[in-house]
Amino acid sequence: MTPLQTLPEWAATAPAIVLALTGLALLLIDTIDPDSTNNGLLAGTATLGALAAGGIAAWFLIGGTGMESTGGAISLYGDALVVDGMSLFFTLIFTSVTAMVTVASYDYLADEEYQGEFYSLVIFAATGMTLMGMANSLATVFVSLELASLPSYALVAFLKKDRGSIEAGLKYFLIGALSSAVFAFGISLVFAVTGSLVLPEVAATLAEGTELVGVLGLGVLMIAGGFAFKTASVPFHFWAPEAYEGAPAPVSAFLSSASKAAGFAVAFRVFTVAFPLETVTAVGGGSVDWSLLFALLAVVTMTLGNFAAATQENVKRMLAYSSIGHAGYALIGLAAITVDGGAANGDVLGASMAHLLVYGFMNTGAFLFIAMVEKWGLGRTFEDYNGIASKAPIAATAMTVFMFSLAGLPPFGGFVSKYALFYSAIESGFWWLAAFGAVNSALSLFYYSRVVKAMWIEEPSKPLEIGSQPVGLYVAIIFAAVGTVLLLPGFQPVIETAQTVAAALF
Amino acid sequence: MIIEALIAVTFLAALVTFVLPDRYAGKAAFALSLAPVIGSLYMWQQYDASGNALLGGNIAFETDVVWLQLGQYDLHWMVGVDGISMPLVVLTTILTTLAIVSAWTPIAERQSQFFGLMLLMEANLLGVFTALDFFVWFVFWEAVLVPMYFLIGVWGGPRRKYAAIKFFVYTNIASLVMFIGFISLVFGLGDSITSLRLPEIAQALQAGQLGSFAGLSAGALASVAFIAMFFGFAVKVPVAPLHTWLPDAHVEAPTPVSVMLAGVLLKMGTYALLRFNFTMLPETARAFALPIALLAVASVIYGALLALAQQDLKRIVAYSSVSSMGYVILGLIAYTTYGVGGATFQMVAHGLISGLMFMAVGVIYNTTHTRMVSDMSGIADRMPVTAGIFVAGAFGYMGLPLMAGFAAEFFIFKGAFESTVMEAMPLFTGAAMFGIVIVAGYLLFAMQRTLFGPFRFDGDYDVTEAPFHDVAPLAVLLLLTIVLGVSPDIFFTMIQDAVNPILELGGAF
Amino acid sequence: MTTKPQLKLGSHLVPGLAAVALFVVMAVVFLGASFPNPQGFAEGANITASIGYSMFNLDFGDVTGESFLVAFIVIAVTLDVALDGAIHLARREESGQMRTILTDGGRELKRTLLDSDDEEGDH
Amino acid sequence: MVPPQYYLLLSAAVFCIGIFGLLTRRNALLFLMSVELMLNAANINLVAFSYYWGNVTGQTFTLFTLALAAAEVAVGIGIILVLYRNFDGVDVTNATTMRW
Amino acid sequence: MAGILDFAPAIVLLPFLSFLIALGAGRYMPKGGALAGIGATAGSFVLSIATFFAVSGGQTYNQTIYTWAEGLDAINLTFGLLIDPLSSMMLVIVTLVALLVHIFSLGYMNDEGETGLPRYYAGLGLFTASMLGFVVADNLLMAFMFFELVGLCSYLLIGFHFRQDGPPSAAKKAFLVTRFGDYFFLIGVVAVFATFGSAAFAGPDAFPVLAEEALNGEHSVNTFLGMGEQAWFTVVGLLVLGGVVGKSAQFPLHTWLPDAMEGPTPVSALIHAATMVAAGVYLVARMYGFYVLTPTTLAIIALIGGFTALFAATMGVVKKEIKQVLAYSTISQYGYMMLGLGAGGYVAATFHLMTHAFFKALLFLGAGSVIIAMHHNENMWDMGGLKDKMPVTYYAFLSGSLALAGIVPFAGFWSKDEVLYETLIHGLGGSPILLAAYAMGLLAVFFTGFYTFRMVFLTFHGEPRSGTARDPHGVRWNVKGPLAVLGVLAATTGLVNMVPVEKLFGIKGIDFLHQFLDGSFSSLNAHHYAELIPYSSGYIGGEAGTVAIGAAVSLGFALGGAALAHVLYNVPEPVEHTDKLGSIKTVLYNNYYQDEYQVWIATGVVQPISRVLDKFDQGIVDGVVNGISSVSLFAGGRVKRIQTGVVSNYVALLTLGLTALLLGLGLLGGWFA
Repeated sequence: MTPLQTLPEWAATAPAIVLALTGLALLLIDTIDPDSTNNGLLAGTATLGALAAGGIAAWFLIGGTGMESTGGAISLYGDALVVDGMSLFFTLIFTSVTAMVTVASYDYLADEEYQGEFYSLVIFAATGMTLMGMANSLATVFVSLELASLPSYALVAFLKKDRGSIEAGLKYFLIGALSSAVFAFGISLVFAVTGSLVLPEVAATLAEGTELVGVLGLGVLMIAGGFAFKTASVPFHFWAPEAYEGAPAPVSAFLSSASKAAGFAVAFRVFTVAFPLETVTAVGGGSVDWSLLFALLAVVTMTLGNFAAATQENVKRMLAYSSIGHAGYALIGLAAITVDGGAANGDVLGASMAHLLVYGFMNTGAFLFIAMVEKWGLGRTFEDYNGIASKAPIAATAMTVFMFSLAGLPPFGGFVSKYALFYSAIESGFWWLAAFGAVNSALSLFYYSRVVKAMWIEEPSKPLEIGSQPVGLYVAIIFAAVGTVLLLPGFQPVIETAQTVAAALF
Repeated sequence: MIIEALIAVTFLAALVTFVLPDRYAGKAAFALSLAPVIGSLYMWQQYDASGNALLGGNIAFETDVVWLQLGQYDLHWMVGVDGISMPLVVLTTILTTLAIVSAWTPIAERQSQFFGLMLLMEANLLGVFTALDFFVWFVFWEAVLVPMYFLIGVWGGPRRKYAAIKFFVYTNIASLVMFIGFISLVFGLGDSITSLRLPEIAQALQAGQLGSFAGLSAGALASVAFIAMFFGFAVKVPVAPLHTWLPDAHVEAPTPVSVMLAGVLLKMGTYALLRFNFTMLPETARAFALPIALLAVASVIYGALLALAQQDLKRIVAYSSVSSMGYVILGLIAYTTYGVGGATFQMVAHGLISGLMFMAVGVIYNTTHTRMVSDMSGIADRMPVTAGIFVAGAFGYMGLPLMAGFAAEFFIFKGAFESTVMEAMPLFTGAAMFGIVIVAGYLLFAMQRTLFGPFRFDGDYDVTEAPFHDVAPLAVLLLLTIVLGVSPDIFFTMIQDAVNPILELGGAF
Repeated sequence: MTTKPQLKLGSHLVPGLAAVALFVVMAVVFLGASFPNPQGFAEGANITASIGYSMFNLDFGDVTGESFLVAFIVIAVTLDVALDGAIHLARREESGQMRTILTDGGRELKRTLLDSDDEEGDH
Repeated sequence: MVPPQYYLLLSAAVFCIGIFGLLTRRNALLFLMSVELMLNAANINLVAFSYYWGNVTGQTFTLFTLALAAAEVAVGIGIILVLYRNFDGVDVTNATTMRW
Repeated sequence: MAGILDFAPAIVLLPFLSFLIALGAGRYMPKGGALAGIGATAGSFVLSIATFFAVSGGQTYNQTIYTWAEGLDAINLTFGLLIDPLSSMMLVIVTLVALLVHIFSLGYMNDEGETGLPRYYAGLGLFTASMLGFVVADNLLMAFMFFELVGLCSYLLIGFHFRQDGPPSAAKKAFLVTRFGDYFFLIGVVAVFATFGSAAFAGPDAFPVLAEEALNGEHSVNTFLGMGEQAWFTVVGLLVLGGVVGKSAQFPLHTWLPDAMEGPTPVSALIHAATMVAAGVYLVARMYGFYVLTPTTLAIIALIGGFTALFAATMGVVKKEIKQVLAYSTISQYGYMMLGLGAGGYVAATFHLMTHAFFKALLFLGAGSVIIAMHHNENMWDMGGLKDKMPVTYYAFLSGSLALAGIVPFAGFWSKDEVLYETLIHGLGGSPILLAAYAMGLLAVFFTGFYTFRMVFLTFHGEPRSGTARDPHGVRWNVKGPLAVLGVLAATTGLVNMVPVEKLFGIKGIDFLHQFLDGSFSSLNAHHYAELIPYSSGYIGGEAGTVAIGAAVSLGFALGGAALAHVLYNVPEPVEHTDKLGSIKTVLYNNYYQDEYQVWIATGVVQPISRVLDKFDQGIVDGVVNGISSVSLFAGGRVKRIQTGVVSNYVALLTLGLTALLLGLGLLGGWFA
C-alpha cells in the first residue's frame, strides 16, 4: 500500500509531528508531576514516540512515499519542506538511535533528577534532526538546525554538578554559536547572490548565471562550515572530543550518531539540490568546486581523527576522535560527486548514507557500552576497562562487535558499509580517496583493538566489581550489536534503498 | 549445500561450546569437532571435481546465489571446492580436532571460550578455503583473524599482548593492501565482469579484458595489482622480510594455537597466492619470476639461518616455517606440474608436520614449563615416547623420504629445476635446496641438546611421560605424515588435476 | 582608582590577527564583486504587512516573499525548548556538593587520593 | 544609492569584529556578545539584499535570526551560569580539564 | 613367469617387518626382538642366495612395482626392483653381514645387559631394509630415498646410547655431514629428472643410455644454464658424487666416520662393511654407465679415491683405540674402491667392495669381541697378549688383518691388487692423473700394512698391559660363530677373481666375478662399461709383466709396512714411537685439523652469521615494523596536541582554517577576480 494515496499530503511529515508531540507530551508529564521521577514512564514515552516515528518512516519508505514510484518528492508549505526517500531514510537513522539512547537512559539517569527535561530535550533534538532531513529552504535548514543544536547544548551540560559535563557543554555551545553565526552569514551571502532561500530556486537562479562567483563561493564555504560543525569535520571539529568526552555517555552516543547524521542529511540535500556541481563549477568565469572542498576535508578529517585517536588513554575520548574519523569517511559521499558522474553520484551518496545507518548502530552501541561502564563506576581509561569481559561477557562481546565493526573488519556491518563506500568512491574515479580511507581504517584497527585487548586480555589491576545489571542499557546494547551483525547479511535492502533515494536527488 | 552445512555445523559447534561450562568444554569441543571431520571426509569421498575451479573446471559442491547487488558488481554467495581446496579442507578439520585435544592439558582457564574460538576459527577457515566469491572469501579471510587475536592475546605467554596486536594489525594492513590491489584489478576489468566471483574474474583476465584504470595501462595495472596482492599475501605466508610477526606470535601463542597458526593459517597466504596472483595474473608472475624466486630463496635460507640462532624451541620451529614456506613460493613460481602441485602438496604436508612439531614442543613444555634449549637436556630419558615422536617429526621436517615433507619438497625441487620461467631457475633451486642442510643442522643441534645426553633439568617440575591424550594427537599426525609420504597420490593426483590448467595460461593481454 | 574601561593593547590581541586576515580576504572578494542595479521595493509597498503574510504562507503581501510557516512553527518549538534547557541549567541545586569529574579518567581523583604527581606526563 | 558592495563590506567588518572579540576576550559573556555581533552581520546582508532583490524573504528571515539569537542567548546564559558555579568564574579558558 | 626373482621384494620387506615387530612388540619378546631380526635377515639371506644363483643362471629382473607419485601430463615417480649381477651380489653381502651382525649382537648387546634392545633391533631391521631397498632400487630417486633412510638409521643407531654426551653428538655429526653430501645428490637427482625425464638405471629409458645416445647425437636431452651436453653431464655426475663422497666418507666429508665409532660395535660393523658407507660406492657402480661417459668425473673420482686412501691411512697409524684404527682403515679402503671406479676398474672396485665387506665386518666384530673381553675399554695400549686368551677371535682377526693389509692369498690382496693394476695400466695409457692416484694408492698400501699389524700386535701380542687384559671377559658362541664364518670368507673370497693368476699363467676362466658381472642387461654389464671407458691401456713389459710388477710392488709395500710394525710393536713391552714423527704427530693426532675446520665452519662461521642475522632480524627488519607503528603513534601524539583544551585557541584555529580554505578555493576558483 502506498500510504499517501489515502492520506493527506501533510501527513508525510508525520514522523516529525509524532516526535514533536512526544516532546510536548513529555513536557506535559513533567509539568503535571514535576517532583516525582517516574523514570519508566518518561523513558517509555520517549522510546515509544521514537519507535512510532521510526515505524512510520519505515512504513513510508517501504511504501515508496515521496519516491519515484509514487510520483516523486512531496513538497510542502511553499517548498519549505520536502519529504522524499532520503529524508525518510535519515529519519530512520535518527529515530533508531534515539530509541536506543532513550532506552539506555532509563538506567543511566536512574539516580538523576530532572529526567523530564532530559527526555524532552532528546526528543526535541530528534525532531529538529528529522526536520533537517526534510528542510528544503535555507531558512528551514537554519531554524531546524538550531532546534537540533540548542537542546544538544543543554544535554551535554546536563550533569550540572559535573565539571566535565559543564566544560563540554560550554565548548560545544561556544563553537556551536560561532558556527551558527558563520552559517547564517553564509546564508546571507547566498541570499545576496540569488535572492532566494528555497533550495531549488537557488539552483534555478544560479543556473541562469551570475557574475558573483566570489560572494557565492564565500557563502557556500560558510554554509559548508555550518555543516562541518554539525558533522564534526575539520576545521569545525574542535568541540567534538571534549563534548563527547564530557557529556553523559548516552548524549555522546546521540550526538555522535544522530546529530552527525543530521548534519550529513542536510548537507547532502543542500549541496546537491541548491548548488548542483555542474552549475556552480561554471559560474561567472570561476568555479565553486565544493566537491574538491569536501575531498580535502574528508582526507584531513579522517586522518586527524584516526591519528589523534591512536594515542588516547581515555576510551570515551578515543571514540570521540574515531567519530571525527568516521565523519571523514562519510564526507566521501559528497567529495566523490562529479559533474558527469551520472548514476555513480547517487551510488556514492547512497553508500555514504548506508554507512551512516550502520554507523548509527555500531557507534551508538559503543557509546552506550561506555555509559554502562560509567554506570558501573569503573572509570574511562583503557586501564579501567581491563578484564571487564570476565565479569560481563555479553556486554563485552557486544562491545567487541562494535569495535571491530567500526574498524571495518568482517564479518560485521561496518565492513560491508565501508566497502560499499570505498567501492563507490572508486567507481566515481576517486580511488585515492578510497585508498586514504582504507589506510586510515587499517590504522584505526590499532586503537579499536586496544579496547578489545583491555576487556578480554588484560588482567584488572584491582578487583573488579560490577554493581548492577542495567536492563535498559543491556537491551539497547544488544539491540545495537545484533543490528551491527545482521547488517552484514542484510545489507542488500539497505544499500539498495539508500542508493535509490540518493539517486533521486540528482 | 554440504559446504554450507559444514560451515554452519562448525559455527554451531562453536556457539554450543561457548555456553558450556568450562569443565566440559574441552571434551565437548572434541566431540563436536568430529562432525566437520566426518563432513570433510564425506566430501572427499563424494568429491567429483575436475580441473581448476577458477578456470572453468568442474567445481564440486558448488553453490552460487546472489547476495548483494552493489553498484556494477554483484556479490554472490559462491562456494565450492576443487583439487586445490579439497585437501586443505580436510587438513583444516583434522588439524583442528587434534589441536583441540592437544589443548586439554595446557588450557586451564576460560576453556569454553578457548574451545569456542578454536571452532569459530575452524568455521572461518573452511570458509576461506571454499569461498569462490571474492567478497565472501574476504569476509572469511578477515574473520579468521579475530579468533586468532583472542587466542593469542588471552591464552598466550608473557608478551602475548604485544604479539597479538602485532599479528592483528600487521596482517590486517597486509589484507588491506591486497584488497586495494584486487579491487583495482576488478575496476580495470570494467564491464567485462558482472560480479566478484573469482572464476568470472580469472576467466575475464585470461580473456584479456583488463583495461586501464586510475591512469595505469593494463600492463601497469596488472603489475601494481600483482605487487599489492603479493605483498598482502606474503605477509600472511610469511615471506622474508615480512615475517617478523610470526616468531612473536608463535612464541606467545599457546601450543594448540601455534598448531593452527602454522598448520593452517599460513596456508591461507600461499593458497591465496596460488588462487590470485599465480592463477589470475600468470603473465605478470612470469615477468616477476626473478624477484619472486629471489624472495623464495631468501625466505628459505634466511629463515633457516635465523632458526639456527634461536634458543627457544618454538622460535626454532617458527623460523623454520618461514623457511618451509619459502619452498612453496619457489614451487609456485616454477609453473610446472610438479612445481605448483608440489607447492600445494607442501601446504598440506607442512600443515601436518609443523603441527606435529609445535605439538611436540608443547607436550614437552607442558611438563617442563620451559622451551629454552639451555634449560634442559636428556629429556628422552624421562619422556621416551614423546621424544621418539619428536625425533620422527623432526626428521619429517628435514625431509626424510617416505614422509610427507620429502614428497612435497622433492616435487617442488623437481618442478622448479625444470621450470622454464627463466634461465637461472636451476641455480635458484639449487640455492633454495641448501635449506635442507641447514634445517638438519638446527633441528639436530636442538634435539641433541634437549632430548639427548645425561638428564638435566633446571626447574622444579617433575619430568615424566605425557598423558595419553597429549601423545595421541602427535601419533595421529605422525601416522598421517607417513601415509602421505608413502602415498602422496592420495592428494597429489587431484592437486595436479586442478593445477595443470594454470600452467597452460599464457599471454592474456 | 578609576573603573572605567581601558584600552588594553598587548600580546593577547595577537590571535585577533586571524580575524583581520579573514577580513582582508573577505574584503578582497567583496570588492571584486560587481552587482547589477538593485530592484528595490515598489513605492509605498507595505513591507511590514508583507513580512507578516510571508510568515504564514499567505499570498496577500505587496512584496513577494517565500513561505516561512514551517520556520515559524519550528522556531516556536525552538524557543520553548531553549527555555526548557535554560531553566534546567539555571535552576540552583539544593546541595552544593560537587561531584568528582570522570573526564580525565579519574586521574584527578587518583592524584588526590594517592597524592602523587607521576600521572602527569605526556599523554 | 549606496553600492551593494559597501553593505557586504560593512557586514564583513562587523563579522570580523565579532571574531576578533572571540579571539581576544576570555569572558564568556563577551563571547556571547561577539557571536551576536556576527549574527547581526548576517542580518545586515539579509536586509540589504532583501531590498536589492525586491522581496521580503531576507527581511523575514532576519526576524527569525534575531529570535534564534535570543534562544541561543537563553541557553548560553544557562550554561555560563553553571560554568560560573562550577569553575568559579566566567573565563572560558579556565575550563580545560579535557584536552589532547 | 613366477621365478624366484619375483620374491625379490620380500628380501627388502622381511627386515622391515622385523623392524615393525621389534618396535611394536619387541619389549614383550625374548631377546628384545633379536630373534625376529635374525629370522628376517636369515630369510632375506636365503632369498638373496637364491636370487644370486638365479642371476648367475642368466635371469634378470627389472620391474616397476609401485607408483609413488603419478604425474598428470608429467612423468611418474615410481619404485621398482632391478636385480642384476651387481645388485644380487650386493644383496648377498648385505644380508649375510646383517645376519651375522644380528647374531653377534646377541653376544654384544643382550649378554651385556643393555637396555633399549627393542629400539636397537628395530634400528638394525630398518637399517638392513633401507640398505636392501637402496640396493635393489631401479631408479635414482628411489635410490636417493633409501639412501636417506640409511642415513636416518645410522643416526638412530650411532646415537643409540643417547643418555651419554658422545653418541648423540656423533650421530648428529654423521647425519649432518652426509646430509651436506646428499644436498648435492638431491640436486643431481632433480637434474637427472630434468635432463632425461627419467631416472631409471636400466630399461629402454635408462638415463645412462639416454646420455650415451645424447652424446652420440641420437637423442636430445635438456641441458641447463647454457651448457653443452658433455659439460652438463659432468656437472650432474659431480652433483650425484656429492652424496657418494658424504656417505662413503671420502675426503673432505670423511670426518663423521671416526666419530661414528660411538655407536655399538656391531652397528659399526654393519655401517662400515655392508650398509651406509658401502652405499656411496655402490651408487657409483650402479650408475657407472653414466660416469664413464664423462672423463672429468672419472678423473675426479680416481683422485679423490687415491688421495683419501693415502690420507686416511696416514691418520690410522697413530690411533690408540682399536675402533679408530678400523675407522680410518675403512675410509682408506673405500678410497681404493673409488680409485678403482675412477680408473675404469669397474669389476676391480666391485670386487674390492665385496672382499672389504667381509674382512671389515670381520675386523669390527673381532674388535667387538675384544671390547667385550676388555669390558668396553677400547684403548689398545691397555691390551696386549690377548692371543692366548681368545684364540678364535685372534685367528679370525688375523685373517681379516691379512686381508686388509693385502697379503697374498687373502681376499684383500686380490681385489686391492686389481684396483691398483687397473689404475696403473690406464695411467700408463696416457693419464698422468691416474698415475698420481696410483702412486698415492701404492703408498697407502704401506701404511695399511703398518697400521694393521700395529693394531694386531698391540692387541694380541706382547704382555697384557692392564688388569682386564690379563683376565678378559669370555665370549660365547654368538660372538665366535660370526667371527669364524667371516674369517673363512676373508681368507677365501679373493679366489673368485684371480685375475693376476689368469694373466700370468694363462689359466682362462677363473675370473668368475668378471664373468658374473658381464652377464646382465647389455647396458649394465662390465663389458659394456669397458667399451665406454675413456682410457687406453699401457703396459710395462707386456700385460703379464705389468701384472707381475704391480702385484709384486704392492705386496712388497704391504709386507714392508707389516715388517715395520713387527719391529716396532711386536715386542713384549711396546712403547709409543709417535714422538719420532715430531710435529707431524700433532697433525696426525688432530686428523690434519679436518674436524677443526669443519667445526669452525659450523660454529665459527655459520653460527656467527646466523646470530648476526638474528640481530639484523630483530633490530632492523622487526625494527622497521615497530618503527612504523611508533612513528604513527608519535604522529598521533603530536596531532592530538592541536586540541589544547582552550576554546580561544579553537576559535583561532577555526578562523585560520576557514581563511585558508577560503584562500585556497578562492584562488582555484577565481573568486578574487
